[in-house]
This record gives sequence, structure tokens and C-alpha cells, in this order.
Amino acid sequence: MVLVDWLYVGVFAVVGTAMAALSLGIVWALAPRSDYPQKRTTYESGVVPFGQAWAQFNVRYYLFSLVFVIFAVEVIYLYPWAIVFRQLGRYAFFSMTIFLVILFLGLVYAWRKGALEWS
Amino acid sequence: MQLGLVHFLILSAMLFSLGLYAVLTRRNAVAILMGIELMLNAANINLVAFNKYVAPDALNGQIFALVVITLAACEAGVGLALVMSAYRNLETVHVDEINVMKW
Amino acid sequence: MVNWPLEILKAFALAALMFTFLAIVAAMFGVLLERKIGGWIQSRLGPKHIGPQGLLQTLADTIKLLQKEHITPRAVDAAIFNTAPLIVAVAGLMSWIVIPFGTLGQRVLVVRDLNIGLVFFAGMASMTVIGILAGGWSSNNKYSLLGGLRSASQMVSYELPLGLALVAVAMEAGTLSTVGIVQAQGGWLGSLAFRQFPAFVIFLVAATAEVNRLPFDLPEAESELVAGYFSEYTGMRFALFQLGEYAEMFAMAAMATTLFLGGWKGPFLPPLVWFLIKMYAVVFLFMWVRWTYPRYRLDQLLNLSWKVLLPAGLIWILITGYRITF
Amino acid sequence: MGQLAAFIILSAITLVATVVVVGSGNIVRSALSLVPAFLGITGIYILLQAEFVAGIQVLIYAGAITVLILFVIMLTEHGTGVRFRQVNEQVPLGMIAAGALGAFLIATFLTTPWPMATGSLPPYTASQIGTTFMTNMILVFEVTSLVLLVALIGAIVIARRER
Repeated sequence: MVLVDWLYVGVFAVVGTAMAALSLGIVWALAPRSDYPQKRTTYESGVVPFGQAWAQFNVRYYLFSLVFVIFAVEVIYLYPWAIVFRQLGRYAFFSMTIFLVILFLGLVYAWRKGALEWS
Repeated sequence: MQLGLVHFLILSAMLFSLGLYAVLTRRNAVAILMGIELMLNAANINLVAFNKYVAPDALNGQIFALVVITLAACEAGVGLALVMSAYRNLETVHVDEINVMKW
Repeated sequence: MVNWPLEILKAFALAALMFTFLAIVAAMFGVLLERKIGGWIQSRLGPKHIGPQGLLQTLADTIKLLQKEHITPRAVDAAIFNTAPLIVAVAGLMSWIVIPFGTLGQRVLVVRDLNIGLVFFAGMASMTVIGILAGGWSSNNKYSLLGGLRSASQMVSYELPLGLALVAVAMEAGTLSTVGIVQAQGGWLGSLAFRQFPAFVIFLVAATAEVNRLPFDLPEAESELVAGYFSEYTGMRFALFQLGEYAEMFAMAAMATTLFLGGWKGPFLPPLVWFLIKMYAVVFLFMWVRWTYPRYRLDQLLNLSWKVLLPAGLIWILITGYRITF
Repeated sequence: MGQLAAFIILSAITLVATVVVVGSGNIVRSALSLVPAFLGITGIYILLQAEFVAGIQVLIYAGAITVLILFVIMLTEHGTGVRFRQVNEQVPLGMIAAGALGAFLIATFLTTPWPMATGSLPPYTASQIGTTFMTNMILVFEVTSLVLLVALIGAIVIARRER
């Protein structure tokens, strides 16, 4: 039954979080706590931290994650096709080829327009 | 009490109204996009619930949910591109400050 | 009908067992193996003093880590700061649910054979990115934020070739469930590594990058940005990040064995032994690559993924499709 | 009975996470709590025996879209964003409108007699989804690739700095 499989997944998540939190709890119980301001400054290789950490960068990070989202969506259409294309004969293969070629155009466009450049 | 269709519909109605609340009241454009994602998810729950309880023979509801997920991904991509270019030109992402048509 | 209380009990026992197995084998033994192999490759000895041949070294490290103080920097988002290592550790653990270890008589030794096993595995790999971004952001430190963003964009770019390699295997085997894939592979020569060799190479390269291992570990490179996304983490939280990373590495090695090297199938030895031999062979490969190849710069690294692995994966899927349908 | 308990737990997780997404002042906290909301919804899909859609939801929503949203937030927050007022002055109005719509929807859901069917879903949906995509939903399949292409090109044109 499908539900039992996913019961295991849920229990694994719960037990995993519990045991990881348990290890943190052990440290919270065991570890010494000597707290003074200098210790709590952020680590800047010794330099006193200045300015905001949220320095904003240019747009290339966004472009990478954008192209990733579009191609991640493409990959999910490949999964169901991959299982059944064997029984479906040629036209299923040709229809997927069209699908992949269209998205390959997208990749070529992103490539030429410099969306994949890191400069 | 057996788990019926109505439970899922009520949950999706709650999710939808929470998403609508976010869209109506948030100032940050990205938060509005998150609200839209929540509303799309609520609609997806309904699609899949109807597919199980009302028309279980063909998987049309689930296929439609997959297409909705694809469109939500495209919408998030383009919407966030607009947010990025608005931020670059107007230095703000707060929608009530973006009120000039030509930047 | 399914006897729910028994199943829940079994699930709890199996989860606890798997977590301790992973904590011991993947984290402790993995780190020791790494330092030993690193030493052997650089013709030095590696840890030697604690326990016979240094076997208890990582046990001593763990006990030390359990006593180290948790330093939480000022102006840190404490809730996210603490949950980030949990996310990475749990994601590393949960990808082990679908990995088949071997067969005992007729039963296959797998936690649960999900019939969308590959999709679940890819999903868990993408969960680690969320943990890393959360950790990088909440440490309120320029270096960890930069390290988090760079590490996330690297892992994100390599998830696609990984997905395409999984699709190529699914095409060959005709199912998404890992046990089905192993059964679809013939004996020693029938394993997919030969028919799907490009997908095997893509999978290994993407897996190395997905786990942030050399030659792709720029974001947390010593020479680069202090310590990448976990520069603010001390003591056990840092150890949880390491546990997640090593669990993920071993999971990738186990998945490479399951998908490409014929899982537990092998001529003479019992199935479980075969599986462990193959898994440790792939782990040795990961470690061997780490100590021999120089580090990639971030743009070379991303170019490799977007401009080499992704097109190669797409073309390979078309070739496999052509080969199978005609 | 067990399913109802699972449903209650999962919808509790989803709704709590959604309230955090909607109500939290810190934009990054609301973005990160999108993940438990989407994972709760994955559990709901599993209860509805939509296993493949659940796997896709984890992969795309919790893995790709949330990462995209987090990236944009980190690129557009110049550190002061966290202290800005996150909510505009329409809060009471928004609350009333959303509450009214929710109540109306729940009322209609409760009163309409849904035509319950007796059939049951195939257990392994992934292969049937693949077959349906390739047989009678072929047009939807090809048009989605066009939509993806258009979205990719459009987003790149908008986001890229005009050289």
C-alpha cells in the first residue's frame, strides 16, 4: 500500500529531527557557557565587523536560479515519459524530441545572451 | 469520521484565503509572489482531491495539477525578473513606492 | 489490512537504527577513512595515536564536539540559525530510505521501496540547498552569506545533470523504483555502467559537486572565504553539517552502486557484501579524486555544469531513446 | 481513522507554516517557512494517492521555487528591509475580504452535494501520467514546452542589464 511507504518517510523525518535535536540538546546540557560580548561578535578574521552583511550582488545569482527552475520543470516531464516510452513506440520518442529541442533552444538563448556567464 | 472530500476542500479554502490576505496586505513584492504561490497550491489541492473523489478513472486532475505547477514556476521566474529589474532601477521592492509608470 | 501500530513501531526502530548507522559509518568512519586515504595518497600516515591504528580518532572527535560550547553570534536569527543544520542532517538521512542494501532470502533489505524512488532521492538532494541557504543567511556574516549563495548556486546547477542521469537510468530500466532498477540489471556484465556509461560519468561528476567535495568545494575552500556558509557554526552544529554532508556523500555512492553497478548482484559473495564492496569502491573514488585534482574556480565549475554536463545529458537521453525505440 | 489523524497533523503543519509566511515581519523567515508549508501539502497529496505529484511538489516547489525566492530576497534586501513595515495600511480591509471569501468558499463546499464516484485510483500513478501525457494530452505537453521557453526568454530579457 502506498500510504505505508510514506508513513516510513514521515517517521524517518520525525526521528531524524529528534535525534539531531537530541545531539544539540546534549551539547546544550553538557557544554560550558561563558558568555562575554567579544566572543559573540561575528567572525571577520579578527577585523571588527562593519557595514551590513546583506551586501547585495548583481543579478547573475538570480539568472542561474531562474534557468535552474525552468530546466528543473523540464526534467520532471522527462520522468513519466522515461518509464512508459518503451511501450508507446516511435511517436512518443518523436514528441519528446520536439519537447527537448524546444528547450534546448532556451538553453542556447541563455548561453548566447550571457545568462550563464559568471563574469 | 472518514476522511472525505470536504476536508480537503476546507483546507484548500483556508490556504486560498490566507494567500489572498498576503497578496492584499503585503508591501514587499516578493511577499505578494509568495501569496500567489500559496493560492496556486490551494487550487492544486482541490484539483487532486476532485480527481480522487469525483473522477478517479482518468488522472486528468493530477495532470492539470502538474501543468499548474509548471505555470507557477514560470510565473515565479518572470515575476521575480520584474522585481529584480524594478529593484535595480527604482532601488525599492515595496509596491506602494513603485507608482511611477516610466522609470 | 495494514497493522498500523506495528508498522509505526517498525518505522521508529528502523529510523533510529539507520540514523545511528549513518552517524557511525558515514560520519565517523567516513571522516577517518578520508584522513587515512588522504595520508596514504600523500604518503604520510594519517591519524595513528588514538586506538589501534587511529581507529578511535573520530570517536574522540565526536566526544570533544559534544562538549564544545555553542557560540551564537549577536544579531543572529536564532530560530533559522539552529534549524539549518537540522535540515541538512535530516535531508542527508532521508535519502537513505530508498537505497536497497541487499537481499536476505527473498526479502530485499530496503527501508521502503518507494515507487517514485528516484524522484524522492532528487527531492532530498534539493532539500540540502535550502538548509545551506538558511545557514548562510542566518549567520549574519558577509562571508557565510557569500559562501551560502555560491554553494547554493553550485549545488543548484549540478542538480540538473544529476536529474538527467537519473532519467537515463529510468529509461533503461523502465521504472522509478530503485529495487526495480537493480532487478532490471543483469549479472556482472549486464549492469548499467556499460550501457549507460556517459550517464554514469555525469552522475559521478554531478554527485561530487552536489556534495560540495573537491574539486568542486570552492564555496567552503580554505583559501577562499573563511569557511563558507558554516563559518559561524561551532561545536555540534558544525558536526551536524558534516554529518549531513557525509551522509549525502555515502548516499550518492550507494545510489551510484544501485543504479549503475548492479546494486547487490554479484557472483559468489552474499549480496550485502557485494553492495558494501561496490559502495566503498565508489567512496574511495570520491576520496581519491579529492586528493588528486586541483580546485575549480567558480566560473569554470558553473560552465562545466551548464555548458558541458547539461547538453551532454540531454543529447545522451535522446541517444538512449533512439537506441531503445529502434 | 489513521488517515484522518494524518490529515489533521499535515493540515496543521501546512496552516501554521502558511500563517508564518503571511504574517511574519522578517521576509526571509516567511520565505523559509514556505518550505514546511509545501512539505505539508506534499503529505496531503500522498493522502490523496497522488504520489507522483507529491514527488514533483517536493522537487519543484520546495526545491526550486523557494530557492529562487530566497535568492531574489537576498539580492534585493540591502539589510534595512527587515525593519521596514512589511504590511500596508489595508490590513483590516484585507482581513475582512479574505475572511469573507474563505467563509463563502467553505459554505459552498459544505452545501453542494458532490457527485462522489465509486471507482478507485490506480496505485502507481507515475506510469499512467506518462501514458496520458503521451497519448491524449500530447498537445498540453508540447505547449508547456513552448510556455517554458517563452518564460525563460522573457525573464532573461527583463532581468539582464541592458548592455
